[in-house]
Amino acid sequence: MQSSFNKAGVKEDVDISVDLGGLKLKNPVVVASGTFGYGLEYEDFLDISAIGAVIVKGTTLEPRSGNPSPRIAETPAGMLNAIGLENPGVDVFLKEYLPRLRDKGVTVIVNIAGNTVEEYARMAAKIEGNEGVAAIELNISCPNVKKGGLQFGTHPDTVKEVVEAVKKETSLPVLPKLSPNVTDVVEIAKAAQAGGADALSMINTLLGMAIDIKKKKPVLANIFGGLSGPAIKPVALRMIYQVYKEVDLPILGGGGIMSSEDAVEFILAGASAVSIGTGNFVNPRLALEVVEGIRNYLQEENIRSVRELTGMAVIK
Amino acid sequence: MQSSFNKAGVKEDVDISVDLGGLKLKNPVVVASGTFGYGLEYEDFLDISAIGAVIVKGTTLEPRSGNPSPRIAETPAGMLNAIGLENPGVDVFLKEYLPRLRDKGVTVIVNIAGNTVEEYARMAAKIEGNEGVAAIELNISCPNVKKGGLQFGTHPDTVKEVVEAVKKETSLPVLPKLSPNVTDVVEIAKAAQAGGADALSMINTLLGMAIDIKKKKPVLANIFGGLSGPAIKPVALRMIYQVYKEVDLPILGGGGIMSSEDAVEFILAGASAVSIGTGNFVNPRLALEVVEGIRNYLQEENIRSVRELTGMAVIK
Amino acid sequence: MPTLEKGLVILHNRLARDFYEIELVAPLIASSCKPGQFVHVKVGGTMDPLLRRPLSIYDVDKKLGSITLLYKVVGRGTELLTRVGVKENIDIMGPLGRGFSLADNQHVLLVGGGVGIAPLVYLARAAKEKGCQVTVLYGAEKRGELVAFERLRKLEVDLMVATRDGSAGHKGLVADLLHPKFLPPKIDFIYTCGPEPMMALVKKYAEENGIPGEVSLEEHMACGVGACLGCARKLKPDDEYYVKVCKDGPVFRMDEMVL
Amino acid sequence: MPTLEKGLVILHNRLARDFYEIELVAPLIASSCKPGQFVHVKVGGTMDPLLRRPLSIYDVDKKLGSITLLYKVVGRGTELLTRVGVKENIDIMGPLGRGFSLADNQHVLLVGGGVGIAPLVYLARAAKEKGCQVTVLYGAEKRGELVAFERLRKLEVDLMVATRDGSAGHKGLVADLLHPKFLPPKIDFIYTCGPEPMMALVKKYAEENGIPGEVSLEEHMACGVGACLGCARKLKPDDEYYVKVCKDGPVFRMDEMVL
Ligand SMILES: Cc1cc2nc3c(=O)[nH]c(=O)nc-3n(C[C@H](O)[C@H](O)[C@H](O)COP(=O)(O)OP(=O)(O)OC[C@H]3O[C@@H](n4cnc5c(N)ncnc54)[C@H](O)[C@@H]3O)c2cc1C
Ligand SMILES: Cc1cc2nc3c(=O)[nH]c(=O)nc-3n(C[C@H](O)[C@H](O)[C@H](O)COP(=O)(O)OP(=O)(O)OC[C@H]3O[C@@H](n4cnc5c(N)ncnc54)[C@H](O)[C@@H]3O)c2cc1C
Ligand SMILES: Cc1cc2nc3c(=O)[nH]c(=O)nc-3n(C[C@H](O)[C@H](O)[C@H](O)COP(=O)(O)O)c2cc1C
Ligand SMILES: Cc1cc2nc3c(=O)[nH]c(=O)nc-3n(C[C@H](O)[C@H](O)[C@H](O)COP(=O)(O)O)c2cc1C
Ligand code: FES
Ligand code: FES
Repeated sequence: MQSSFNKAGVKEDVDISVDLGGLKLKNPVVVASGTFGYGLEYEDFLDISAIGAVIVKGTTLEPRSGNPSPRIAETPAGMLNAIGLENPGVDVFLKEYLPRLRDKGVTVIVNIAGNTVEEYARMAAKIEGNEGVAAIELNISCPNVKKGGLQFGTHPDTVKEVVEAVKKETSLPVLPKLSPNVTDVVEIAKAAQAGGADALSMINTLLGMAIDIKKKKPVLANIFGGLSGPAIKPVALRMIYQVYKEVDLPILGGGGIMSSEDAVEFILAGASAVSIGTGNFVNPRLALEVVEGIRNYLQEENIRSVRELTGMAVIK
Repeated sequence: MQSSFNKAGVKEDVDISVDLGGLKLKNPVVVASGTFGYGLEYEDFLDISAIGAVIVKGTTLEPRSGNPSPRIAETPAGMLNAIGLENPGVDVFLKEYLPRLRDKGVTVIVNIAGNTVEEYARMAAKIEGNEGVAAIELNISCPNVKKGGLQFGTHPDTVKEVVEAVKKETSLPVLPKLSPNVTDVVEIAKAAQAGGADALSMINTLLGMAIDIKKKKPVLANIFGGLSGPAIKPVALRMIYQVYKEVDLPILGGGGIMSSEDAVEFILAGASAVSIGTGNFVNPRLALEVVEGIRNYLQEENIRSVRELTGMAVIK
Repeated sequence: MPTLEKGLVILHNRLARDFYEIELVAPLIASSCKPGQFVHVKVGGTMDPLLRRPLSIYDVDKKLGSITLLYKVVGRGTELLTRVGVKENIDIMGPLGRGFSLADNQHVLLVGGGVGIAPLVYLARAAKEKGCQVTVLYGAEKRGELVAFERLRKLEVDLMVATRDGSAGHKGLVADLLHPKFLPPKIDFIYTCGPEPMMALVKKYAEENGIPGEVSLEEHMACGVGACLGCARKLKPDDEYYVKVCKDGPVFRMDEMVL
Repeated sequence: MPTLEKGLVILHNRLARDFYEIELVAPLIASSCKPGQFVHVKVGGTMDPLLRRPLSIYDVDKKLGSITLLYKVVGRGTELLTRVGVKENIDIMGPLGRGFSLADNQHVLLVGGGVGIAPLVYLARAAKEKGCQVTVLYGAEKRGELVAFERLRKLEVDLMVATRDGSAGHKGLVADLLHPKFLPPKIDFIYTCGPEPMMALVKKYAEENGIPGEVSLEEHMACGVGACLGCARKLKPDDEYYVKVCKDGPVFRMDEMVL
C-alpha cells in the first residue's frame, strides 16, 4: 500500500486538493458547523479564505433563539454543548452573511437543520441559485432540538427520505451528517447513499450529560448535550473506518481533531477530508496548521497526493 | 428533593449499604469486570474484601487465550482495549479462584459471556449452587468477540432471550450489562427487564479505534476496541439518566469514574451503586477512596442514606 | 485587534492563599487592549482540561508591552496555571470582548468584590489617565485577600475597603459602603464587577440615584469570540434573544439588564 | 511487596537532550525492590495522559531509601515528567514485575542499548554486591547519550561502549562487541535490555555459545499488576497462551522465547 514516487529525501510539492462527490476543496481541511460561527468571528486570527471550507452554523428555516444557559460544560478531554441551533434563519443568512463570505473568497458549506422533511427541502430550494455556496451539509443528527435532530439521523428510512427531498431541490453536492448515536452507522450511511447523498459527513456529537453535585441537577439547562472534542476521537475513527469499508461514498471525517496527526489518522481511516470543530476553540489557527501538517506528512512519507492516503490503514 | 435530617453541622453516621434487586452490598462501590482481574492481583494495595463487590474478569464456558497484541492503547482521557476475553473458563474459575475469594470474604459477582444463549444458560447453571457468588453479570455487550458480544446486546429480542435463559438456571440476582453502542438504550433496558433482569449494569465500553500514522494501520491487533475511562463519562451518565427515568430497575452505573465526585454524579443520575474500571489502573486504591468520599458527601449534605441520593438530579 | 500571543511570564506571585498575579510580555495585546476586556488562556499542555480560561486584564504596562492577570484558584485550570514558571510561555488569545466605556474628567465609582476587582484596577488606571476622579469600593473576605490594595493605593484613587470578617475596613458587605456618607457628592458613572448579588445591590443603588453604570458579567466560555454561542445569557428575563457574554460583553450597561 | 508511594523528588537532572534521571525517596519500594523490576508512574495531575508509565528501577540507595529512574523523553508522558521539580511528589506503584535472577560469584555479561541500560545498572550493582565479575557492553547513538557511563564506571565493572556515530568506543552496534576478542573467556549468564533487534543478536550469541540468559521486554501497560491482561505477549509464535509482561516479566528467560 505504501506509495513513494520520489527518491528518498527529495521533497517535491504534494497535491492536497480533494473532491468529495463534486465538492471541490483546495485543501482537505474544513471547519465544522457551529464551531466557527460564520467564519467572520475568526478573521482576526487567520485567513479564513485559506481554509478548505467553512461550514457555517446550523441554519434553520425560521430564526431560532436557542436554548437557555448554561449551554456548555467542559468534560475530560471534551465538552458538552446544547446551543439549541441559535441562528438568524436561512433568509438572513443568505442576505447578510453569504455575500460577505463570497466577497472574501471563502468556500462556504451551508449546514441546514429542519423540523420536517419539507423544511429541509424548502431550505435547499432557497439556497439553490445563490452564488457562493459550495455544498449543503444536512444536520440530521443534532441531538438538541426535540422535533428534528435525533429522529431523522437514527432511522434509515427518514435519512433516505430527507436526502432525497433535498436532492430534488438542489444541484449542489449534498452531505448528510451522520449521528454517532446509533447501533449501526453503516446502515444509516447506506440509507443516505440510497437517498442520493454525494458524500457523507461524520460524525456529529455523542449525546451526553454532566451533573452538578452541589446543585444536584444537570449542568446544562437542556439536561443533555452533544459531546465533542478529543474524547470522542476513537469512536469517530471507528465509524469512519466501518463506513469506508462498506459504503462507496467520500467521507468528510471529524470528531476530536486537535492536530495534523489526528487529521492523518482520519484520512488513513477512510476520510477524504477532515473537519475541525472543538479544536478551533483551543487553537483558532488549527485549521491552517493542520493543512500544513498534512502537507509535511505527505512529503515525509513521499506520498504525492492526499487522495492516495484515504483509507490506507483500512484492512479490507 | 433535599433531605437533611440533621441540624447543620452535626454529622452522624450514614448508611451506605444498598440492595440492587436482591444483590446486597455493604457499600455502593464495585470494581468492574476485566479491570481488577480476580481481585487477588490488587491485594497488595488494598483490602479487597472491603470493596462493595469484585466483578471478576469476563468468564466463558471454555478457556480463551484472548486477542493478539497490542491489546490496549491510550486515548485522550481514555483507553481502548481489545483483550478478547482471555480467561481460564468457568470451571477453572469455580475451582481455583472462587474458593480463595470466598475465604477472603470478598463479595464476588461473576461476569459471564457466551457465544450462544445456551452457553450463557450453561454457565449460569454451573455457577448455581457454588457458595460465594453474590450475583451474575451478563456481558452481552463485549465488543471484542465476534460471535457473541455486540449482537446480543444490541437487539432487544436477544437481550430478553439471554436474560430469560439465565434466570431459568439461577437463583442469583442477574444483571445484564448494557452496551452503549445502541440507538436506544431504554429499549434494550426494557427488554432486559422483560426477560426478568433483577438490576442493570451500565455501561460497557464504546466501540472505538486508533490508528498508527507511522505504520499506517490500526493500533490494536483486533482493529477495534472498547473505549473506557473519563472520556466516556458524559455518555454513561446520559444513558443511566435515561434508563432511570423510564425503567424501574436498580442500576449499577459506571463509565469513567475517577473520583468520589464522579461517583456521586452517577448516583444522582440514577445509579444505586457504581462500578470502577479504568480508574483502578490509575489509582489502585480508588474503590475504597470512593467509598469514603461518598460517605463524606452524605455527611456534608446531611443525607442519611445513599439510597436517598439515587436519581436526585433526575428531572421527572 | 485580537490575536494569539505566546506570553512570556516575567512575574508570577502568590498574593494570598488562592490568589495569584501573573505578568506576561504580550506586546500586541498590551498595545491594543482596553479596560474590561479579557484574555483567553490555555492552561496546561494536554487535552485535559481542554478549553481556555477567560481572565480579565488586571493591569497593563504599555511601555513594557506587558499585561498582568489576577486570578483566584477555583478549579483545575486555575490550579494548573499556578505551576507556570517565570520565563515560560503561556498561550493567550486577546484582547477579547467589549470593555468599559470611559469618558474624560468624570467622577467615577468602581465597586469590586473578591477577584472581581481585577478589571477595575486597569479601569482605575485608565480613568486616572483620563483625568477622572476615581473612588473605589473594594470588598473581600478578609484583610489578606485584599490583594489589589497596594496597586490601587499607588494609583492614588479614593479607596474604601470592606471585609466580611472585619479584619480591615468596614466589617460587612462592600455594598454597605454605598451610602452618601462614604461617597463623594457627585458620581457620574458606576462600574462594578464581582459576585452577582453584590452587583445587584450596586445596580439598585445606581438606579435609585439615577446614575448610569456598567457591570461585567461571567459565563462559561468555549471560543471567546462569539462563534460557539456557548456563553449565552438573557439580559432581561423577557428578552427574546441571548447576548453572548464574550463578544457583546463581558461589560453591559446596567439599564439594559436585570440582575 | 508492591505498594503505592508518594515519591519525594530529591534530584532531577537532564543528562542529555532527551535523557533524564530522577531520584525519589520511596523507602518501601527501595527496601523491597530487585533488579529488573519496575515502577508504574503517574505523570501529570490530569486525566490526559490517563495511564501510568512503566519505568525500570535504574538504581537504588537502600540506606537513603531512594530509587533512581533513568528515562528518555519519547512522548507526552515522559515530557510531562520532565516538568516535575525537586521537592515535589510523584505517585508511584512498585516494585512491580519479576526481576532478573542472579546467583553469587558468577561471571555475568550485561548488554544494554540506549535507555535499555536502565535496569542493567541496578543489576550491575547487585551483581557486584554478590561477588560477581561483571562485564557491561553499552551501546548508544553517540557519546553524549552514554548517560549511564559514569554510574557504571563507579561500579567498577568491565565496561565497553559502542556508538553508532563512533564518537565513543566502537563505531557501530553494541552487538558487534559480542566477540571472543572483547569478552572475558568465561561467561556464566547474559542479561540484555534494549531495542528488540539488539536483544535478538544477544540471544543468538548466547545460544550459539550455550550460555543461559535473560531479556527484559516491553509492552504497553495499563494496570501493571496482571489484572487487565493488556500487556500480553506470545513468547513463541506457536504458544497457545500469552504471558503478561508486567507480571510474568518484564524479565524472561532467553530459552523460553523467540525474539
Ligand atoms: C470575562 C471573564 C473574566 C474573568 N476574569 C477573571 C479574573 O480576572 N480572575 C479570575 O480569577 N477569574 C476570572 N474569571 C473567572 C475564571 O474564568 C474562572 O474562575 C476560571 O475559568 C475557572 O477555571 P478552573 O479550571 O479553575 O475552574 P473549573 O470550575 O474547574 O472550570 C471548569 C470550567 O468552567 C469554567 N468556569 C468555571 N468558573 C467560571 C467562571 N466564573 N466564569 C467563566 N467560566 C468559568 C472554566 O472556564 C472551565 O471551562 C473571569 C470569567 C470571565 C467570563
Ligand atoms: C517494564 C518496562 C520498563 C521500562 N523502563 C523504562 C526506563 O527505565 N526508561 C525509559 O525511558 N523507558 C522505559 N520504558 C518505556 C517507557 O514506559 C515508555 O517510553 C513510556 O511509557 C512512554 O510514555 P510517553 O507518554 O512519553 O510516550 P507515548 O508514546 O506518548 O505513550 C503513549 C502510551 O504508550 C505507552 N508506551 C509508549 N512507549 C512504550 C514502551 N516502549 N513500553 C511500554 N509502553 C509504552 C505509554 O505508557 C502510554 O500508555 C519501560 C517500559 C516497560 C514496559
Ligand atoms: C458548540 C458547538 C456547536 C455545534 N453546532 C452544530 C450545528 O449547528 N450543526 C451541526 O451539524 N453540528 C454542530 N456541532 C457539531 C460539530 O460540527 C462537530 O460535528 C462535532 O463537534 C464533532 O467534532 P469536534 O470533536 O471536532 O468538535 C456543534 C459542536 C459544538 C461544539
Ligand atoms: C482492560 C479492560 C477489560 C475489560 N474486560 C471486560 C470484561 O471481561 N467483561 C465486561 O463485561 N467488561 C469488561 N470491561 C469493561 C469494564 O468492565 C467497564 O464496563 C468499562 O471499562 C467502563 O468503565 P470504566 O470507564 O470505569 O473503565 C473491560 C474494560 C477494560 C478497560
Ligand atoms: S464563548 Fe463562544 S460565543 Fe461566547
Ligand atoms: S498491564 Fe495489566 S496485565 Fe499487564
